[in-house]
Amino acid sequence: MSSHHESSSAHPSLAARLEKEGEVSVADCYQCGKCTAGCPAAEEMDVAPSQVLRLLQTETPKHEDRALKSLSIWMCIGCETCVTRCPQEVDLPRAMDFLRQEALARNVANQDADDVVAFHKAFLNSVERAGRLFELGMVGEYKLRTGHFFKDMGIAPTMFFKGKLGLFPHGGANKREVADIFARARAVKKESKV
Amino acid sequence: MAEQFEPKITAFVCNWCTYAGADLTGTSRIKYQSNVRVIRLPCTGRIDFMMVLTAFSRGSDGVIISGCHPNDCHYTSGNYHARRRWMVFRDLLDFVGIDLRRVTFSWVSAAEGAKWAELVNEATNNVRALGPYKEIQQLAAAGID
Amino acid sequence: MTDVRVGYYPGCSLQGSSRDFAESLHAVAKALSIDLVEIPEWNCCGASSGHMLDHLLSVALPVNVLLKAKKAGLPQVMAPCAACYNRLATASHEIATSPATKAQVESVLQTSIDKLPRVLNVIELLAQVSERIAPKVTKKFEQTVACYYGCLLVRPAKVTGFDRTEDPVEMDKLVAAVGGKTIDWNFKTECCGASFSISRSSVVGRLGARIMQDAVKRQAEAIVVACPMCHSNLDLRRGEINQQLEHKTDIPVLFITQVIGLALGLPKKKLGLGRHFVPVKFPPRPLAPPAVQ
Amino acid sequence: MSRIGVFICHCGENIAGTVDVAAVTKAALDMPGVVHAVDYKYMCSDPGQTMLKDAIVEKKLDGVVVAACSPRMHEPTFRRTAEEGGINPYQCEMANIREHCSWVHEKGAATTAKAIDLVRFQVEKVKRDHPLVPIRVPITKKALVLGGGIAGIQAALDIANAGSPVLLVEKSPSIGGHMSQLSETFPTLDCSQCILTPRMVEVARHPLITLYTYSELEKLDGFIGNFKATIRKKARKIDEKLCNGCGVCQQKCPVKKIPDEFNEGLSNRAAIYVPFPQAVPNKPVIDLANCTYYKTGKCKACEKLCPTKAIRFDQEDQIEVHDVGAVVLATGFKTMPVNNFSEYGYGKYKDVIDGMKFERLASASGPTGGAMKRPSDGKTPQHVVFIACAGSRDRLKGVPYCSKICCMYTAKHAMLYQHKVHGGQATVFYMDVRAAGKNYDEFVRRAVEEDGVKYVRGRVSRVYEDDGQLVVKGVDTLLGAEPVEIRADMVVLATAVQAQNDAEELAQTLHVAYDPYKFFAEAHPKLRPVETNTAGIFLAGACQAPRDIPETVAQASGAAVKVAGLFSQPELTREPIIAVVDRQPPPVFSHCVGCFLCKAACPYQAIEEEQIKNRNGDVLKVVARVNPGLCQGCGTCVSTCRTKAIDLQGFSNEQVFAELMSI
Ligand SMILES: Cc1cc2nc3c(=O)[nH]c(=O)nc-3n(C[C@H](O)[C@H](O)[C@H](O)COP(=O)(O)OP(=O)(O)OC[C@H]3O[C@@H](n4cnc5c(N)ncnc54)[C@H](O)[C@@H]3O)c2cc1C
Ligand SMILES: Cc1cc2nc3c(=O)[nH]c(=O)nc-3n(C[C@H](O)[C@H](O)[C@H](O)COP(=O)(O)OP(=O)(O)OC[C@H]3O[C@@H](n4cnc5c(N)ncnc54)[C@H](O)[C@@H]3O)c2cc1C
Ligand code: SF4
Ligand code: SF4
Ligand code: SF4
Ligand code: SF4
Ligand code: SF4
Ligand code: SF4
Ligand code: SF4
Ligand code: SF4
Repeated sequence: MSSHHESSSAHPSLAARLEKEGEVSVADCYQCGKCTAGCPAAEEMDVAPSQVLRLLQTETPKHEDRALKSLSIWMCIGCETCVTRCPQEVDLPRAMDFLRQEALARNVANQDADDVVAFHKAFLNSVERAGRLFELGMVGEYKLRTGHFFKDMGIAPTMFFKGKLGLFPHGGANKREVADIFARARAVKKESKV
Repeated sequence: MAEQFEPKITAFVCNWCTYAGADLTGTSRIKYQSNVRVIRLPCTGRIDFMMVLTAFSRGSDGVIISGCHPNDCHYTSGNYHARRRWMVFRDLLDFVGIDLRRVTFSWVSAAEGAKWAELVNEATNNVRALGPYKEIQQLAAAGID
Repeated sequence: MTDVRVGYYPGCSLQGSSRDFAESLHAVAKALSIDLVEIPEWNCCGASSGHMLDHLLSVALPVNVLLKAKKAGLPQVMAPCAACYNRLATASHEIATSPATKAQVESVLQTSIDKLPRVLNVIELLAQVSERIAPKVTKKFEQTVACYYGCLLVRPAKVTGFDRTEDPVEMDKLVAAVGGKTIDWNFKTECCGASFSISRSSVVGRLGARIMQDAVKRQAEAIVVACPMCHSNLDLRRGEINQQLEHKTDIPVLFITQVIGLALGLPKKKLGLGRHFVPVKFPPRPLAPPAVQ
Repeated sequence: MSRIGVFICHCGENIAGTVDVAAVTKAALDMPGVVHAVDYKYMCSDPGQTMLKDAIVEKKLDGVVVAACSPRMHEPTFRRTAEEGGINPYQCEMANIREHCSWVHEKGAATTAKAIDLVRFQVEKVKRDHPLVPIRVPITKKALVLGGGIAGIQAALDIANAGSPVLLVEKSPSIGGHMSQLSETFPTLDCSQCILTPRMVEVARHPLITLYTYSELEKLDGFIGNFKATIRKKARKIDEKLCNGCGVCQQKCPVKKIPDEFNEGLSNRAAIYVPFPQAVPNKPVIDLANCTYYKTGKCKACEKLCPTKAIRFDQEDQIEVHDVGAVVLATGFKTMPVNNFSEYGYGKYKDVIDGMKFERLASASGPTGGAMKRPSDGKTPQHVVFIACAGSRDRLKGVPYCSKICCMYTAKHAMLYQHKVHGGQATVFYMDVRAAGKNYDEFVRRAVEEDGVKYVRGRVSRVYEDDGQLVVKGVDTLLGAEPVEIRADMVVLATAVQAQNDAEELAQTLHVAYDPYKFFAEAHPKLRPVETNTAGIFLAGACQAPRDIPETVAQASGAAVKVAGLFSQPELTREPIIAVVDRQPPPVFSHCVGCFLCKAACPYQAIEEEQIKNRNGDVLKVVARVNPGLCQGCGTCVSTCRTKAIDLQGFSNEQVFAELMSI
């Protein structure tokens, strides 16, 4: 029997956690679809943004899984169009952030989004190492992670010759300090989980 | 068997909600303990601090204050005033040394006959467990009122 | 003219792929007596990757920047990149509205946080000194352009509190101040794909195409932007965009600082105009109105 | 010296079966002040009441206590009996030994002891009862109706037809309100003006109705039955008695390009104008902001050409003060302005219109004669998109409530459009269809099933213009939230119904409560829907909440009946359970120290400041005074007063404390 709108109390539902950790009230969404109607990325998504919230509203593992495994959460650009217009002021981009992080934590991120995940990881790694983004380094790591090696060969040389692509990481940031911030953020998150 | 202590409870209730609710308890023949004595007032807004003190000094072991639910007050905002004053009340009662466990605040509407019976029973049992309110009566005898 | 002193947060792309923005910004700031004080030892704000993958970092990194600015005695901080601006403003907003996040960030940064410096975008900063611009114009910028604000400059309204959310006008006013004309169009704030530039350039192509199409249809001779990501998506990615368009377009994409710089008569080289992918050139203008046919 | 009689009722077995009534009687006789006590089988029966009357006379009683059922049941009965026996009715009290005693406790000594206590409380109380007289207040049998929309018109006619004079005050130059602008009305599609105009004329002709158009209420003093209304008649700059409504002035006025309010800006009017042809009264008004003469000192064309010489450039506003006994508030609503919709273009696209504009486009008396022509270029729109809940149910826009009428009028609009434009297509974006009225859902279904209107469930995110067409970006949530893009020729927003801009100010002038959205608040949401919390002020129509015409009219008639009921009494009598502030001989005058804590606490604004003056008119002291017309007897003031200068009749400090002392 599928138990719609039911969740075991041992594991709080994603909606409940979002309410608590993300300060987004999933129940406030009344499924008007205005977010989806204005979303620039809806075309790339397998589940419409409003439907992602609907899946969470059921508070059933089956539907929560579908949300976590969706491509949509990786296709959201974070442009904030939806929350700007939502009549119920539901912070959908924040919910998307939460779902992405949860999908990674559970290791269920959609494989079609590997490249997107790789990009964000490469970006943050670059920042963690240097305190600031080293674009060429980041692109390099991204390409290693995804194998999309030749994709941007077309523009890279132009960028280089126009002085837009530095060959060396920028100095200036306090690398130590930033690395510490990353480390402590991990610790604080771990703490709040227990 | 030693005789059980029977507390005296004085209830201040408003005419429109709780008094009517207690009437409904009667018409529904719901039984409750007979320790309570009701003082009927137009509104909980009419209750003042001295009334509660007097009730104790005259031998009450417990007091119930009950009126309309917020928003349902017959007099629009009377019970808001009452509620706001209750906060002050509590502090004052505390200040003069009244044991706050002996004062029960509640809302009982005209439709809540059963709730009135529960309220009285609960307050009576609580106060019975606390025993007679000797301290205040001694103070009263010494003349605080 | 007294100098306007403001904390400056270049952000990573102004050091890298958007050097043209940085160059023109500095040139214009100098001309308008704005003293851009770079925040010492600033770090990356985490950009979209930060908030997408790690909420706590996405607040902690920008707040660290703002705390450094505060320590340097800077009451306001200008972030020229719209994405950085949005991260800084959002982090500030979260600290003000979510005590739980604030507490977590405090323990990550190991300091207590009170009032943070005000966060400005480049348009807001220029608007503050707008009356200085017109008197210094040496060569009117006579083009008709489409001001493209993108998404992160104006949204969400409760965080940025900047301009009219759905139909901003502040950049249009700046262009008008140097003699330019701006078109009324529909894609002022429509998203261009932002950080998908590398991982999903097809998305950027599709979204960029719609934007370019409307601007060209309404006779814009250039797009003016105030964000390095908007710039690279519309300039660097012109190839992908043109693949989606029936009528290919070669109108250039300028930073607002470049437009102002041109009008102030600053040398092109100092404005980084040579670094664009789509060359900055405008069709010659007839001296007299064309004869009626 | 009290002589109290106590009467204990058996209520058959109801009381006597549980309580030892004989013991109660015996105990009562021992209470100080009690000179007589008896028990009887049924006190409320005729013999029981006769017994009470006789005892009062024979035993020379000056107070009685009836120990029986709840006072909420029989207090009026026994008070009347006591009065017949020759004492003041307010010197009769009841001890509730049935509902509060015999019915809720077991038979036994404790229950009897409680009954005795309850009797003792009332004996102590009755000894301190003062004779009271019901309060009598005269009533001015004339009503003030504020607002001349359908609500005000209906209320005024009903009150006048019941025989009382009415002052009808309307802010704008004509009565009629929103209904006069409507084309056809749901759910019957009858022409609005056809049903409204006769009523407007009836108002004008009714001998008992005095019409004040272009007028406003400045001030309202007093209380139920005795209000004083100050009315400002704004200067029309026309002598209404002379003007015959020929219309020459508005034809000849050189200023012609003022957007016409009645047609929602779809046409123009002159600087001197009658708002619409069927206006009541059919007299023009000069719009000072646009008249050339008032701007430059030159013109006066209207004055020269008026055949009756009715123009009065020197006319001033007039202030009139009237006594009225009741007020009906019927000031209606406004709709959310379209420039609140940033995502739909801030009102800058001419073909994005609101429902009211659509009414004018669809109206046979409108600027297009009822032909569907869009505002931008007069072309017939081939595809029209209607957006329901525009601004309603939208926290972001500050209107979380449902506007209630728009589902219905949107269905009407779509239907009218399909009737007028053959081959055209109407699409409605909606969230829910709320059509809960008689024949309402059938009406909406007809739009879909017979007229081919397409309903799409979902909100529209954005409207923009492209190649002279409007692009509507919506979504179909019934297709799994699939984005829908429609190229439309016209978009109609069913904008939210909101309270009038001046509603809060007006509520404060009248001392009536209002909700967070500035709609006037009813006294009870279910049982007193047409009354306000201020006695004598009633509500009708959309000033209370969004309403359609049938509901508005029903409520207006309800308010009128309340007024007529009030006016049918010779005077107001009320229970004298009210507060009074004590008065003492000079030089004390009163124990009141003028702190006015009571005034702040009173929920009915019943407490006033009174200046006590000497013969020279010097103010000696300022003290509180309770207005008996406004006081409802809650007693909140009494518990607030620190000097015990204010007391509540019937529940005085003395009485309550006497009860408590006898615990
Ligand atoms: C687009 C649209 C279509 C509609 N279609 C229908 C329909 O088909 N069927 C239907 O049943 N209902 C319809 N309605 C609803 C209908 O208009 C209202 O139910 C009705 O007008 C309410 O009447 P009212 O008298 O309460 O308010 P109003 O019509 O607003 O009248 C209030 C009057 O009070 C005056 N006034 C305001 N303030 C003051 C003041 N301070 N002093 C003096 N006078 C004042 C105003 O000038 C106005 O004349 C529609 C509404 C809209 C917006
Ligand atoms: C399940 C349910 C829940 C509801 N909940 C709410 C709610 O929460 N809030 C709300 O506002 N409304 C609620 N309602 C609606 C509410 O019950 C009605 O609005 C209300 O009862 C209507 O009152 P009435 O007097 O018109 O009719 P009724 O209550 O039906 O009274 C009609 C009376 O007339 C008598 N009668 C019938 N025929 C004759 C005859 N020929 N001669 C003499 N007497 C006759 C009947 O015996 C009856 O006493 C609810 C309704 C239902 C069904
Ligand atoms: S716009 Fe808001 S309420 Fe509507 S579906 Fe999206 S999140 Fe839900
Ligand atoms: S933030 Fe994400 S979901 Fe919202 S509109 Fe932008 S892309 Fe769509
Ligand atoms: S011309 Fe004179 S009489 Fe005729 S409508 Fe005008 S004011 Fe009245
Ligand atoms: S005086 Fe004013 S109202 Fe009269 S005709 Fe001239 S402009 Fe019109
Ligand atoms: S009546 Fe219908 S259209 Fe109007 S607010 Fe309510 S649900 Fe929306
Ligand atoms: S029939 Fe009842 S449940 Fe169904 S829509 Fe109407 S009011 Fe709602
Ligand atoms: S609270 Fe008492 S003393 Fe103060 S103004 Fe009122 S009546 Fe007078
Ligand atoms: S008894 Fe109540 S209504 Fe009367 S004056 Fe006092 S507070 Fe006001």
